[in-house]
Amino acid sequence: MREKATTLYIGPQHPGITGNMMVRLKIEGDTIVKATTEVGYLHRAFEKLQEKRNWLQSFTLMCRFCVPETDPMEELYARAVETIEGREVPERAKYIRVMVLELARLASFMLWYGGQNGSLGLYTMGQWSVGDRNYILDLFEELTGGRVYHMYIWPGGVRRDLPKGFEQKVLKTMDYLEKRLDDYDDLMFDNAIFKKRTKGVGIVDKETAIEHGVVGPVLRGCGIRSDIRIDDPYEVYDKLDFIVPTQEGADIWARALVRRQEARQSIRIIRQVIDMMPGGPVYNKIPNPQKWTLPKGDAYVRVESVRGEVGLYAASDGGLNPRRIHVRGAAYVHAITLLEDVLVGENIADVSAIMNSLGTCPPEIER
Amino acid sequence: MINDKNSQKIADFIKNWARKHSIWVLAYGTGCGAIEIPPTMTSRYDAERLGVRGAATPRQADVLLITGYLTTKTLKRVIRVYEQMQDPKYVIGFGSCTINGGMYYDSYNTIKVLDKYLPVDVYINGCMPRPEAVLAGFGKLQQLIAEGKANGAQKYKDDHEYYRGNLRKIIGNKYEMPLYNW
Amino acid sequence: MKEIKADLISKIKASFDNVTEKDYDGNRLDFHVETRIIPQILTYLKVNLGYIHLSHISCVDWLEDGEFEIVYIVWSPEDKLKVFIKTRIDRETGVLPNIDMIWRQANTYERELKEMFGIEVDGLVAADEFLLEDWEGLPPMRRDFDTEAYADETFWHRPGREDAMDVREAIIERSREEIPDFAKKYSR
Amino acid sequence: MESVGYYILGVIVTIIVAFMVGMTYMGLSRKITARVQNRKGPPFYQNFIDAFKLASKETAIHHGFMHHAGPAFLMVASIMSVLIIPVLNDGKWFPNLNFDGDLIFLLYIMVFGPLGMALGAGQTGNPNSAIGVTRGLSQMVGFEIPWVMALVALMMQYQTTSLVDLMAVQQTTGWLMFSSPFAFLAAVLAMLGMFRYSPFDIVGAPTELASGPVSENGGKYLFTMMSSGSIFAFAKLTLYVDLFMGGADNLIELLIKTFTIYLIPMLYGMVSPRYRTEQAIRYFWGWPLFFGFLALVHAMVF
Repeated sequence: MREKATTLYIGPQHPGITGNMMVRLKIEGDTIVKATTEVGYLHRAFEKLQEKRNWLQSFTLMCRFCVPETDPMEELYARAVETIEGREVPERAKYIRVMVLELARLASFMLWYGGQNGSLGLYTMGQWSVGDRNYILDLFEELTGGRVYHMYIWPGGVRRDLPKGFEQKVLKTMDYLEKRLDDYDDLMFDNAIFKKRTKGVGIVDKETAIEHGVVGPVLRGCGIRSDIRIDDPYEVYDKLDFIVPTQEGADIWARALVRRQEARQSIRIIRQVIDMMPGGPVYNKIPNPQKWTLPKGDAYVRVESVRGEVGLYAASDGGLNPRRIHVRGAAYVHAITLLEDVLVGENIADVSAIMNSLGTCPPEIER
Repeated sequence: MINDKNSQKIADFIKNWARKHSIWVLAYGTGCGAIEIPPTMTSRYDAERLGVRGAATPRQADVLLITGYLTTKTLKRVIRVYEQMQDPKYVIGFGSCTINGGMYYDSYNTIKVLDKYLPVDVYINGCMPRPEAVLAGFGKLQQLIAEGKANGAQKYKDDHEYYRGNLRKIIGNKYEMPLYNW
Repeated sequence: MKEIKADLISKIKASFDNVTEKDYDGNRLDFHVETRIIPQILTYLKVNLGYIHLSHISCVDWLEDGEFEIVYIVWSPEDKLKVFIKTRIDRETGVLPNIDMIWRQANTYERELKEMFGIEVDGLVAADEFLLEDWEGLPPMRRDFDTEAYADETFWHRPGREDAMDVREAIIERSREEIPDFAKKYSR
Repeated sequence: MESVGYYILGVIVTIIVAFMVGMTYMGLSRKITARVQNRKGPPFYQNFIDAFKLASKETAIHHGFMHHAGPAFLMVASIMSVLIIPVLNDGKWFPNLNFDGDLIFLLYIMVFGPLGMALGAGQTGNPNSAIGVTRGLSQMVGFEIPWVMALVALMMQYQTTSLVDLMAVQQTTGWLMFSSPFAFLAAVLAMLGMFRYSPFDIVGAPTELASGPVSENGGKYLFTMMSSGSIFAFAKLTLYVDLFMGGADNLIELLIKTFTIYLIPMLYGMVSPRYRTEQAIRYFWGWPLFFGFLALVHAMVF
């Protein structure tokens, strides 16, 4: 019998891929019958390198784990170290951390707006949102000195206090972005073709979601209300008032709706945090990093990033260097087993859209 | 008359001028530097006004932008991609990790010096380089092209043994690289 | 939280032998168990007690003890409790039971354990290679694998990094200049 | 003798004008798209630079004869169609080779280019090309039907198969756009597909198929395709103006009219994601086909 299926490689060099990875598709006509992901193109061996660095040096590697959203990684590391050591964080630093984390979430949402629509051919959206994302990066630049890598949330608090008048700038940017988000809605969510392309595509139902350990917007898109910020609250999230949106559709459209609401919730949280921000110190000084040892022990902390739950397992043997740092990215489960299962039966035209919707972020898988 | 030196010069000048103002960058985010490429292409920095735009496949591209560290696994693909590109072609190394390994200097899986494997025309340093730096890198490349000095592809042809030998040292004998027939 | 933990401990202890627990502040509880009962205890936690989310599988290489410590972290959305299941296996001969029929995503973790630590997983069906390609020699995440030596041997280094340990000192040494006052303010 | 020389000169002028206009329009579309997207955008002559650069690139790929011939087919088809379509109402500067029944010939020749391209793309061995070609052809089936129906309606209504006759009719009765509105609607909707802007750009959708049929083509091949594409665009736009907007008396009028038509697919494309192939076909077999039927009925009744 003649083999009807042909093999199509998406990636690693491909405009539609969400990073440097590869999906090998077996297709019959336009339908995918088998999908295999191949990762490892970005394996830099962070976790090995961190064993060779001391506790502060390995912190600078931390934010490079996942580029679209670097602050949750710093937060993870800082909190893991604080948990092992029992170090207190000043109250003001906690609020600043939440603000930075939410700004990072918002920036990442803007990137997602671009990616999701770019994968469906609506390039105008990407140009708008990625352009507007610069305003958030400007804030980061003023606060931390860097656009992408901040190294701001570090063990013991944050690196420095807010500059003068920073809060007003943040609020002004939030006002602008809120207006822009409405524009995005006009272009994207009121778009009949976008609706047609995304409804009923890339379905992750509840059973699959639980079986695969799905997290974040993908889980909320199938109707399960789960958010680390509420379930396992960290910093000051338990004092804040925000909604965790859910949708029932379980397809790309539902996940898009979830993210759309979440972006607005982020703005709401940032406003609240600035309103409630207490005074005081921001940094509980760590000892000389060259001699800084942590007690023997381990910790597992989690943060809600845009793609979902990101966890970090840190183990210390009482020495100068970490014994083991192990990051569990949200994409780690989404991009391999889940993607392989979800892609079966879909049209090849939707591969890129599904990948964007699931939030596959290769650097996070490979580390 | 056509092949006479002066007219050749004029033809080269015009060709280089066109090449300078039309730089198609291959859409291949090899590393984390890929995150600063969308801002470079979009509204605030808008590289398209300088003639820089993306190309989907290596056949159509002029510039291979190595955005950051290269793992050995990616290196093989990058070199295949580079060899599929058509002359004239240029390589831009982006980020500290392409220059000297950056913070991955002791990693077992990333290369440290890009120009051992590919002829790099322009390096952009920084971790992460800002979009302004990227634009400045493209400006430098344009300048080199206009002066006719961006001849990395020629270097690759001349010293092909050297580049391939360096690659072979890393990837061992297991992985078969196809022959480069240009 | 106290009651939930006590309840969980009693239930686990009633069902399995040789389990020692360790309590922590907050929503964390550790169980040290034998390797062979890992699938049973995880199934029990998932099916009977509502720990439906496998959050993480990690591995720590305790070279001094000659053992790997495998950590399974499960989470219950109802109890809001993180449960760590820890087990130790021998570095050379240890075999881990496969749990990817309980949680599908465990497959990925096990592939990584196999490749990065060289841990055999009993009955794992997956491609040989995960992150590395054509890797020969010691699995890289083992502690006795020296990444720096490997990198020195395999790759070229551009000269000029040797004195980059502290940039400020290097600058002073090179140019015989003092750190300017404005820079001193930011140096911790 | 004189007339032959005049014809040859006229043909060359026509091709050059078509090339220049088509390229400029594409450049303008890039500029306008950029303005919509909040950025400055490339200069309007950027496409000429790109084309020149592509032409000056070396090409060292060989995939067999059809791969080389594919772009040539496209070029031939574009030039044929631009020569048959009358550029201006009086053929003084732009002599054309039109004859009775040229509308039917046009229908064929406009399909010929993509078919040749399909042959060429098939031989490159790149799966992206092959899939892109299949999509292109199936999408063509979608928009060709309303387009043919619109043309047939016009032919039936005015009892002619000659473009020049149709243009002559419009000199007396006014624009066909108003006298046979359904044919116009069907044709305009079909045009959206013909120009392959979003939402009907799945043929070369970058995020799915790299760049579809042209994946393996760079350098001179891409230059040939680009220039034949711009000539073809000019031909199509002129055809629309000739058919429905009464032709043009001078170049300025032609440019205004063609650019107005060109704006429709361009602006629509800026705000639309792309349809999948079967969705696109379903779209064309919805309202456009309905208008095509109405046009036929209209033609039969009047």
